[in-house]
Amino acid sequence: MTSRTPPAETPSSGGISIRSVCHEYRPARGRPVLALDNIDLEINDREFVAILGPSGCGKSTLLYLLGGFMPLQQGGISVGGRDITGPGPDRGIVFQNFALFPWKTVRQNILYGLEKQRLPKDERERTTRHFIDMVHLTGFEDSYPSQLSGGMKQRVAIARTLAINPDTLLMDEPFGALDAQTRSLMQEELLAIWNRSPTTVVFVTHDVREAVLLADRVVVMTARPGRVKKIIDTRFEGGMNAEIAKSRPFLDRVDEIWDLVREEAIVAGSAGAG
Amino acid sequence: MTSRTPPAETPSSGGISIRSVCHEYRPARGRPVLALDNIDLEINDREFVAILGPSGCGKSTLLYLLGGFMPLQQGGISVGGRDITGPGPDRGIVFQNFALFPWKTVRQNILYGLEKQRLPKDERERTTRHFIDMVHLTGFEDSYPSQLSGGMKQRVAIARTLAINPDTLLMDEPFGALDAQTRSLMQEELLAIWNRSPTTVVFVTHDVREAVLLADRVVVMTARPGRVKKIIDTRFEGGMNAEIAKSRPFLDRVDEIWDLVREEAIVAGSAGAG
Amino acid sequence: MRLVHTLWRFTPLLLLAVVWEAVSRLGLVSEFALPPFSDVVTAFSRLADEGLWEHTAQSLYRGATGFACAVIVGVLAGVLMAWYRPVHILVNPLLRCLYPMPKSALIPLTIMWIGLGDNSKITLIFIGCLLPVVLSAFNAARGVDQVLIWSARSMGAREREVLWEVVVPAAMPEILSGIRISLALAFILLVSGELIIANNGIGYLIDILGEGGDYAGMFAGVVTISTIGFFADQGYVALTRRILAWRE
Amino acid sequence: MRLVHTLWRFTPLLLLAVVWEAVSRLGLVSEFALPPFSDVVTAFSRLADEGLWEHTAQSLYRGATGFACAVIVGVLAGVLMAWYRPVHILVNPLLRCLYPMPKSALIPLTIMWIGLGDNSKITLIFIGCLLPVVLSAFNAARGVDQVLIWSARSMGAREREVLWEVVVPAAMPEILSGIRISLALAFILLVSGELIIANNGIGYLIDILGEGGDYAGMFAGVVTISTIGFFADQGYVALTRRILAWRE
Repeated sequence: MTSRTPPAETPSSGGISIRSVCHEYRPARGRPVLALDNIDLEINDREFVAILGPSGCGKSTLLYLLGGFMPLQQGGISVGGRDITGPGPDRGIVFQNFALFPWKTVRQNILYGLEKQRLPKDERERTTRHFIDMVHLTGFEDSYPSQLSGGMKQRVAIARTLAINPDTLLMDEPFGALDAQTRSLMQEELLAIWNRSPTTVVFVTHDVREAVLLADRVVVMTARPGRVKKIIDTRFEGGMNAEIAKSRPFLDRVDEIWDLVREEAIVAGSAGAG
Repeated sequence: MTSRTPPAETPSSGGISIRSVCHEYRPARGRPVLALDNIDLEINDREFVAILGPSGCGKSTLLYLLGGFMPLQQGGISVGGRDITGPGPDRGIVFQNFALFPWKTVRQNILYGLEKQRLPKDERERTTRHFIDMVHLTGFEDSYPSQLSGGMKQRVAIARTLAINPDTLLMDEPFGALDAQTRSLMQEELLAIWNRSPTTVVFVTHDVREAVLLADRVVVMTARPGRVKKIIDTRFEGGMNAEIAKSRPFLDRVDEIWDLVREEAIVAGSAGAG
Repeated sequence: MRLVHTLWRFTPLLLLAVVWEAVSRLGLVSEFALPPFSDVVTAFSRLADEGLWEHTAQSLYRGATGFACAVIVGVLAGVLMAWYRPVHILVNPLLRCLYPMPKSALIPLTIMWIGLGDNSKITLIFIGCLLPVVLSAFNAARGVDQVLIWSARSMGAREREVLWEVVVPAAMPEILSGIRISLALAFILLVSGELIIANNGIGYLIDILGEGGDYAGMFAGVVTISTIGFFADQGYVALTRRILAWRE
Repeated sequence: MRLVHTLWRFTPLLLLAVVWEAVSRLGLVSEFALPPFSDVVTAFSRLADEGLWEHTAQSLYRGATGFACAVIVGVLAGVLMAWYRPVHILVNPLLRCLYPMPKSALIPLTIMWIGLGDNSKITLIFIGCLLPVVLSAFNAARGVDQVLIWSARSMGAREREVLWEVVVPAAMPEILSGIRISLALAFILLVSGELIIANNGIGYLIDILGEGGDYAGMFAGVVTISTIGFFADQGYVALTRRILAWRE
């Protein structure tokens, strides 16, 4: 793990502003469920923000609203100063279950987004090669996702998203489907990649340690309906490294946040058979 | 988290002895694959042993051999002094994906094993109620597994296995399918249950921290073919508690084991598209 | 609320009836090709007095008997094949070869073997539906998650208990969807068989009405058996949902 | 090794032929119910000189045309229905009502509409196979994982691109297994239709041979069309495996 302070000289693309966002699910049968209740959140340019909360607290819903996949019911969201109107390549997203196209090889999966950007052919090829190298998948270019391990699939998903060079990276529990060892390795790789070219990141997770390790700030949400319970600064003096991650302040921060999350997890658990 | 030193006065049921066990998978097409290579391991009575290793190192295979689910190809395994010949209620097993009977309610799932033990009806009912209370599922007796969350399903699976009072508990990544928060809560519950009535436990996991937290000894296995790479004592002075888990010796032990596992994970990763 | 919902669901059918009537009455389509819907309704009420129900009952008796036998024998055979490997090794390739055989080619064979009566139709439906049921039960039982079986064994269940208490219920969803395909097949074979040769039954009725030039009557017969097929399927789906209530 | 494996697979069939011959020759079963296998082989070679291939070709032309049209129209209709909600709301209940209709009840209708020629059989197979293909394509396209569609959109794909580049390939496995069911149905309807009324085709041949008392010839006809059905299914499975090579 290396320092994660972003270099200051890269040009700005603006942060994210979430203003009074509410969201209700309306199932075909049964009563509507309020998933998000009046969320206000400002995320700075090039900031790495983690969103933590119990199952069903609306973390993913918030991320999907940021992605523009679902219509905004109430409130406003702007990214880089512009209100969002739908999905777009300015916001790349990485899903928990990878969401690779299983009928495309690793190379074709990464190429797909580049083709949609109408890039010239040789630039597409060059970019694809670059990102395959970056996530250490050289030699697996022509493998199908079904031939890869979970960690490798998630690397392809990250490479595919980074390749279209989004200003904002949305990550929906990207390491939640991986085993503990692979998860640790992927966290390190993500930090390394982010240090090389920092972008604004919104990272949804269940894992307190992962959140503190990766993020500049951690947003803890309440059980359903999801509200912002507390925002905690998790930037450490001298950046993140292996020593910091074993230091008392780091562990105390993890414990502090874990206590907040636990309160909500117990509320969520007792509320029903979630 | 409370002390996990087992009380000495409970009667002994004998440990597990694994002697020169090899196991080969013979797929219908392609070459046979050596999964386990000459495993020797002695596990004491009432000892909590975790087995760690990269994917495909044969951890689960070893557990299935202990369970008697697969025929022993070479070597010997005895549990409580007797050679195993097949599955039996002396060895309870908890699987990663719960393996509950989805067509049975929580109560029926727990009752099933008791019926097979030919216990009298009122004792079955009493035991079932006791274990439902123990894993905090009162009120969900008549729910089907499909109506429960992952953590609740895993609690049913643990209750079902404990209810038949096995001498040995085999656990195959029991918390691997749970989210990080639920996993932490379940680890604490398991420790609490084990402290109340300690049995011999063989616990397969990917998670180094989980292994150090729960186990008396951690067995690190090599990448395929699986051999015992190192056995590390992870019992801490004064038992396990929240403070110990943040102490320097604990974290150093985690790091030490993580370095061992990482070496093997890298070997496993470069060997193919596992 | 529920009533509105139900009515809304039948709107497309009502629309179909209206369009049907209009197309025919306005002469867009020859009356011989498509008798007006109202004529078909009239023919239906006339036929109801002239033995439609007797013919229908006869057909349903044949269909239900053949189908029920195929389900019972098929599920048992499929599950046992999956459980006892030796049976499977011998029978499986045979099944796989016979499975894609056009089931209606059995019609002349069953007639030759058994003649024109009920038993020939029942046998036809039994043999025709048997293979899909056997194969789906076999695949379902083989596909049961290993860990469920291991769980039961480690809790002390014996082989026979594992089969009936674990394998069969775990395979049930897939078995039931295989049976649904056979249910549709039973209707197809029933009607085909009766159209080709029979001296009663709804297929026979459709055949003689068509030959006699009573097209409205023929349509009424076709609509009757189609409606029965529809409700049989709906009933089956409702039954399935009850049996698999645990799936939520 | 491979050869041994292939031979081993055909052992049960060889066994069947031997048992068939023995049962018939030893008089365990009447020769009229089951002509000896060797007689069937003789009849087959005789028929091969007397127009078996012409009849078969005629049947295959009808089957292939109707089936191909059903697949093309059905997949397009199913996918578009799933993609454009208004179409679905109107058409879906209609499809669900017509789907369980016994497809063979179409036989008298197509004869009435189109007559006895090729086109009546082609229409029969087209309509009969259409609904299962439409429904499987519809369900497959609706069941496509939301996140795949979202991924494509967030990478800048337009609606039309999402449909053809994501929804259709993602739905392909389920579409292909729906088509397999229709393939079997096409054979059933083909044989039924030709048995009932036709002046050529393999079903017609089986019918007249049976009526003329040439049971060995009739069996040869049944075995011929069954074998074609078997290889059509095998070929289809092999094709599916090629198309879905990415599934491993």
